[in-house]
Amino acid sequence: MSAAQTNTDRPRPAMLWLSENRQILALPVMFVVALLVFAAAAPNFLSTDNLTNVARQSVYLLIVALGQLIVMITGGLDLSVGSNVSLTSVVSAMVMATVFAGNPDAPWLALWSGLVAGMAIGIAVGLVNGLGVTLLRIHPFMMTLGMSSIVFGLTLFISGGVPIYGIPPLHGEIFGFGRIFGLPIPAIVALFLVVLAYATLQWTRFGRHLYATGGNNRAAALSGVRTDRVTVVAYMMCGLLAALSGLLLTARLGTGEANIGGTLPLESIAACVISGVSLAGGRGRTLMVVLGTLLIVLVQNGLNLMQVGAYAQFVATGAILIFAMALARN
Amino acid sequence: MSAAQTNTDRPRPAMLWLSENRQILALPVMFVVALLVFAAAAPNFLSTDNLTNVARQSVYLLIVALGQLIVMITGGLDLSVGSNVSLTSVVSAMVMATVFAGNPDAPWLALWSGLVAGMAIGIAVGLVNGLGVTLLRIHPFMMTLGMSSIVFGLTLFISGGVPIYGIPPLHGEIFGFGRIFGLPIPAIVALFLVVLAYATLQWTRFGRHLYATGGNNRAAALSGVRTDRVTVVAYMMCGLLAALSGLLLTARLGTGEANIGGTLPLESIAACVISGVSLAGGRGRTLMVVLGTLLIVLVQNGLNLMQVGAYAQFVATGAILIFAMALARN
Amino acid sequence: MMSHAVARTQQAAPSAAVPTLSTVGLTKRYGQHAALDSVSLDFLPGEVHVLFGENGAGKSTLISMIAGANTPTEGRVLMDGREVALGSVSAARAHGVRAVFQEFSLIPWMTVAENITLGEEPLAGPAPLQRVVGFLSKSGATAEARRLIDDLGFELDPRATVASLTRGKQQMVEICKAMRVRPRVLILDEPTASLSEHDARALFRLIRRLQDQGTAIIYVTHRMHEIPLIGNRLSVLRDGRFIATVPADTHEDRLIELMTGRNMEKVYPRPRADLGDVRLELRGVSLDHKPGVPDIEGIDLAVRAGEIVGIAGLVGCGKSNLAQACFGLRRIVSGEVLVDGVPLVPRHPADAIGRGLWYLPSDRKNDGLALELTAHENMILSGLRFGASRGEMLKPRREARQLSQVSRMVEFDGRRLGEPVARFSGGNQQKILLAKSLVQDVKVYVFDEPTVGVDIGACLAIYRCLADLSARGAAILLVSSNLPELMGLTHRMLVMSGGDIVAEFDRADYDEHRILEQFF
Amino acid sequence: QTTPWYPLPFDGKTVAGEEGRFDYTPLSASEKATKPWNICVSLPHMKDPFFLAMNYGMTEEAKLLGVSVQTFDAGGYAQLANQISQVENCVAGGADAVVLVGIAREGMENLLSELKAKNVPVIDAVNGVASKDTAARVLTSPRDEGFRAARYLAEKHPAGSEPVDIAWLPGPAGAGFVEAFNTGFQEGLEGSAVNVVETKYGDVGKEVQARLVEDLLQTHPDLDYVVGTAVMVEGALPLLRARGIQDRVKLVSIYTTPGVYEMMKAGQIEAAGAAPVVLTSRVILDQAVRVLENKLEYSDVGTLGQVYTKDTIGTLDPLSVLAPNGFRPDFAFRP
Ligand SMILES: Nc1ncnc2c1ncn2[C@@H]1O[C@H](COP(=O)(O)OP(=O)(O)OP(=O)(O)O)[C@@H](O)[C@H]1O
Ligand SMILES: Nc1ncnc2c1ncn2[C@@H]1O[C@H](COP(=O)(O)OP(=O)(O)OP(=O)(O)O)[C@@H](O)[C@H]1O
Ligand SMILES: [Mg+2]
Ligand SMILES: [Mg+2]
Repeated sequence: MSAAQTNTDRPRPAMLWLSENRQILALPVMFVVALLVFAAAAPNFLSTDNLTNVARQSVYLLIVALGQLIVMITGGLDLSVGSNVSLTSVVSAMVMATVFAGNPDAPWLALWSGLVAGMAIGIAVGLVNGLGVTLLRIHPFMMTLGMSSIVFGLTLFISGGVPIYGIPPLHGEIFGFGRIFGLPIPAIVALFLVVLAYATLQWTRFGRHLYATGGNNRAAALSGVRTDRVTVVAYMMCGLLAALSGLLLTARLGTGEANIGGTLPLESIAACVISGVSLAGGRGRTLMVVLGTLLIVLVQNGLNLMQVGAYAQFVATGAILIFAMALARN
Repeated sequence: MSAAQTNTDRPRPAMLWLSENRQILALPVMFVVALLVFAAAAPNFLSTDNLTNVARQSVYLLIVALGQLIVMITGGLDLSVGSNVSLTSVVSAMVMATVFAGNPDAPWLALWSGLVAGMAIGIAVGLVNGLGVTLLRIHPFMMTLGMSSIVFGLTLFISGGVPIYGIPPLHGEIFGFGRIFGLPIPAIVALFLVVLAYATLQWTRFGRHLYATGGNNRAAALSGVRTDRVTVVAYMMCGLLAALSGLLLTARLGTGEANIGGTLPLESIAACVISGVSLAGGRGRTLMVVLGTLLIVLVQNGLNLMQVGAYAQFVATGAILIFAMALARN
Repeated sequence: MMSHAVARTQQAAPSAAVPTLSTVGLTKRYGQHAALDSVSLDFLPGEVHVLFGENGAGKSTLISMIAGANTPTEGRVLMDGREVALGSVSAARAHGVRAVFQEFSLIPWMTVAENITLGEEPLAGPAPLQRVVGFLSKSGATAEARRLIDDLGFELDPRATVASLTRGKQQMVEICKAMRVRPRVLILDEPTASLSEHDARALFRLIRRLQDQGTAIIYVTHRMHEIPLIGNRLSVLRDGRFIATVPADTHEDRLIELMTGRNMEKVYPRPRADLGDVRLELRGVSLDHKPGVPDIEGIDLAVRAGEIVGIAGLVGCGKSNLAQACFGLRRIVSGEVLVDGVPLVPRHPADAIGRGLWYLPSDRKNDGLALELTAHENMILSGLRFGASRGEMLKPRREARQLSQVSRMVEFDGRRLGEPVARFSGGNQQKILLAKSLVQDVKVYVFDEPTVGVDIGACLAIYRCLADLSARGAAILLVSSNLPELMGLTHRMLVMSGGDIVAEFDRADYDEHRILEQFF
Repeated sequence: QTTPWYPLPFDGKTVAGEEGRFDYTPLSASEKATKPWNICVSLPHMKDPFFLAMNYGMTEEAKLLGVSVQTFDAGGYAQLANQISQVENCVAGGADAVVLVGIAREGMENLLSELKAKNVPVIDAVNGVASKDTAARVLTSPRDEGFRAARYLAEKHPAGSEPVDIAWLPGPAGAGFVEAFNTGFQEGLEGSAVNVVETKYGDVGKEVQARLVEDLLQTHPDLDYVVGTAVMVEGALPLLRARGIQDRVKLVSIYTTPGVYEMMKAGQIEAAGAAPVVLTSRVILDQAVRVLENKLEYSDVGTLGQVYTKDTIGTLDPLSVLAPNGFRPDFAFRP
């Protein structure tokens, strides 16, 4: 093995093609296999009802994963997405509740002010992360870890550790359980964001600069790319996406919650890495991340429907992740 | 014509010295400042009683952080240390309990068999991680994340989710609360391991190979370093250290617990990164990691003594981490 | 050739003209140490101004500040007599200053086209839209890249991934990047370091064209034979200080004297006459096919103890791959490599080294050095298994002794052993890489471009090292795109083209033109 | 509130060892503490209404008694080691007595024996620990809460009656209180027509629990009850309503949160257990002071919880179970 490793110097086109396509093939294969297995093992796994469930359940992780992807392409990572979700949830809920209480006849007003507040928060958190990483040159791991601790503290301060009630039902009716042409609205939102992310990364100059920054920061700078600016914007985007996920989650739960999203940071990073996003930066595909996220959620859902016990689920999930990586390795 | 004449590169510009030592100075400074602040704000902070507490409390994180350091020098990281601690705790406790029940008059036998079992487990987990990272070339993040999930599942299986008791009190008396010359034995063990780690990293060829592997894997391989072997051993060492920490923790708790060490992975990585260990590999100093760990524990302890509320503690801890990194940046 | 160069320097641009760009007391300090010490230079339109100096003299530092990649501690930069702020690369570009940096600024996972257009991507759609969202125009980029490549007459595929190119080809990409728009000031920091003669000439032709269009060109090189070919004036830096500006056709020995502050004439050590028996042998070696790599098939080659065999050829002719094959880095599908007559089938480089082989890679950054580690740690690494350590325990004193010794051999400042490699100038990094291979004595050395970017003084020292090695009975295979060096050092020279050995010359009948003919 | 909360009936044991049902009357009824004791409270965490209510109750009582209360948040049920460290820290910080809501039954022996040696009295509160080195015990143990909820169902569907299917979601696998919930629950169901079709563990985050319920409804479309943590209930109700099955699938919470309380009053959920957390906390603090002042009357106090339904919920005084809306925890209360 070691021989093979050293044999291949910087991969030549063929290898590239193969390894990349290995990446590209591995996931879908895994995906299909998983589908088949679960379909066989759990009767109502393929019921539209359950599939809509999976779709809806994936939304929140997926949106966060998109943000994580953008940051990871620049060679960073964001451990604060979890607390970011909690904070946006709590704050937006509070704003909605107060505004709604103020004038109960104008739920829309409450709704919008809540949404705006939430997004503002998310962007702000991202901004701080970005500045810490670029201006202070703190390693993203520590910067975002520290931020997540700070943000979570703030969340608890604000919420006092209890859920925030009293948000207009409208919120839940639309963004929680609403449907358009039978499609759950959260899923539609997610789909829209996926398209947006794809377009940005693949078709725009900013996207190109993201990849360049992550691929080789100094080189990009020497080529006239304003890498710091790009990085900051990336973190802000990630923050915004986390916030959106938080808002949708709030709509779904009907309350502002401090205790949500604890597992999001690691899960979202996992969703990216499993999709071939490099922690070293410079590489990562939107659609693969979608697939990776779906796989993760699908596995959990499938195992639940197979009535696999909690203990076994830990083992199974871990094993499947590793297996997927082993297949997709390059 | 000596080198001096013919080479225009001046030796050691002061700036270099500074920027290098900025790293080295920042932490101690932070450390002293923290000490002073807490001493001023919390009366009995400097009481021997409290300081022994700090010493005892740091032990477990410190030992794990040493393992993390070794792995991170190779450019990897180990997210499975937490579950590794749980598993060793549960398994060793079971072994001790059964052996002890078998022959209650020979607690030493029980003790040793338990210790051996625990270490074996730890090394095994490390081995699997190492093989996954080298043979299957799975990114350490995913490999160890998956493993941590698997290992935790196994822990729950084995323990059935309940604590394991019936381990010989001897264990606690020695490794939990025992003292030699007034020094808590756990602290002594940790000290010993620190010295060992330091010697290995600084004075042995293996240590050099670790740094080389992390510094530039391919270059190391071309220089005849069997980087894969080195990496695997590194993960095994990390596993062993985690296991030792788990054993000491078990001694302290008097039972085998599945629910310990949940925060160890991130905390240990933080302890390393804050001490200037590079996530890219190739850099990291043992003594700095000791300092970093102490700082983290000290801050928690100090905030407790200052009667800072839990919510505020989240904020404070995060802020301090970030501040330390901002100081130490190079 | 020479005459032509002289002719050029005759009609050197009139120094009366307003300098396009000039530096005034430009200084860069790293702590106490001044990498560049108040240097004032004028760069005239239509002039090729050569910067010359030892490794670490401050050439790249000077350049990086003009190109906006580095901020001066003191001093100003004037363009057309007016002071300008070149705070960032893009700012410098806005003033028409473009540079080929010594350390490549390429994104490995992007294609050649994407790299060439990076930072100034051609956009699609109408102008107003472009201002809102910059949608990339893929076709635009590819076309642009093609134009430049053809313009320069390089062999490059715009769609190839940069990571998959050799240093030489990556160098070409770098050059294309700088030629994007016709610059007012073009900076070339050792552009030919890993180019072969032929490709270098393509570059020269282009430089002349720009010159005639009035571009001011700043040219850094350690290859002395290029200077008269291309330069008008030449400025020497030493210790970061400005020494003198002289006409480019000044005699080599004089230049070396200016550069080093002592006179030594440039002589290659005589290769030793008596040769031992065959140490390294390739019998009908064929490598597995790799796209982009010309197939290497049925190569026969033997290097005897004490012999230095050179391999010359164009960029991409396969010389590095052949070198790698000798060391077991490429899978061999048929034929075999023998060391002292015993077949070598290494599963890991360690095996090859164990069998007494050593390979010096051409790609310093990726295959050669750990930039974060100190020079010391890098140099000693492989030595550890050759008695630099007692079993597992290190022997610091012994290491120190050994390293100060090799440092002297490659003229590396032993007092800087403790510094991270990343802080050294390009040439000094190359010296560290070389020192690495001299720490232990082995039977067979395979050197791929060992003197890239190393200054003449140090080169001579390195040549002496190679001579020593061969004198001590080592067999040396020397892959180089520096023809004079090959002709000076080697007993025999093999010319590769398209993956085959197309010609073999004995030292007796070395002749630049006849050799060059074989390149195609 | 105007009407005093005491005398509070409870099951327990006097220091003399006599067991039975007694009425509890706190010191604060007649006097203040003789000095401003430092009492240190160690909670598993402060991230949900249950522990918020505890903080409320204790600070209220501390006001009356004039003692200071410092509260520690161990950071969650996976933080045993941290809880131990925090207790050590606050003792080092000069606490006179410790109120310990143990993360785990086991694993405290060494710590508590140490504290005993330092003669810092420890009140074993709420969850209960195995160690015998505690000065007094005041429990509303999760085991009982599980048991009560189960009894409610068992009595509603006694053996022989038409069997009902329920799903049981006690919380995260392996956490001490969850195992306690579980044992109590299983015990309570014995000899009934209730059949647990599936037990699902999962973190007590609303989105996690909601997801589990969603998946459960896939596997068992015709469930009769979903029973579990309040977080689960709060998360599940919107789902059921979105599916329009909130009447067919009934929700039972084994403890009460503001959300659950509101849902009960709105008649949206079947039943919820409620322990007088606030009052218990008052008792806990009172006991701590009694221990310090050698006025202990009862060594064991088990406050009486009860399961409320939409019909009986009116009789419940929320301030005996929950902190008032907008209450912010006070981690370092000084009189
Ligand atoms: N980041 C840095 N920190 C400290 N010293 C530096 C740094 N970068 C360069 N130097 C020093 O500045 C001096 C000049 O380096 P420079 O790269 O300009 O030399 P050079 O003339 O380009 O050499 P070469 O011909 O090898 O490229 C060297 O002594 C180098 O060690
Ligand atoms: N790592 C690689 N991946 C893909 N193709 C490569 C790689 N290295 C070399 N090649 C291709 O193989 C051909 C021969 O490579 P090789 O390095 O042997 O040529 P070379 O003569 O050494 O070129 P250079 O002088 O630039 O090193 C070149 O066309 C190059 O494009
Ligand atoms: Mg240079
Ligand atoms: Mg080459």
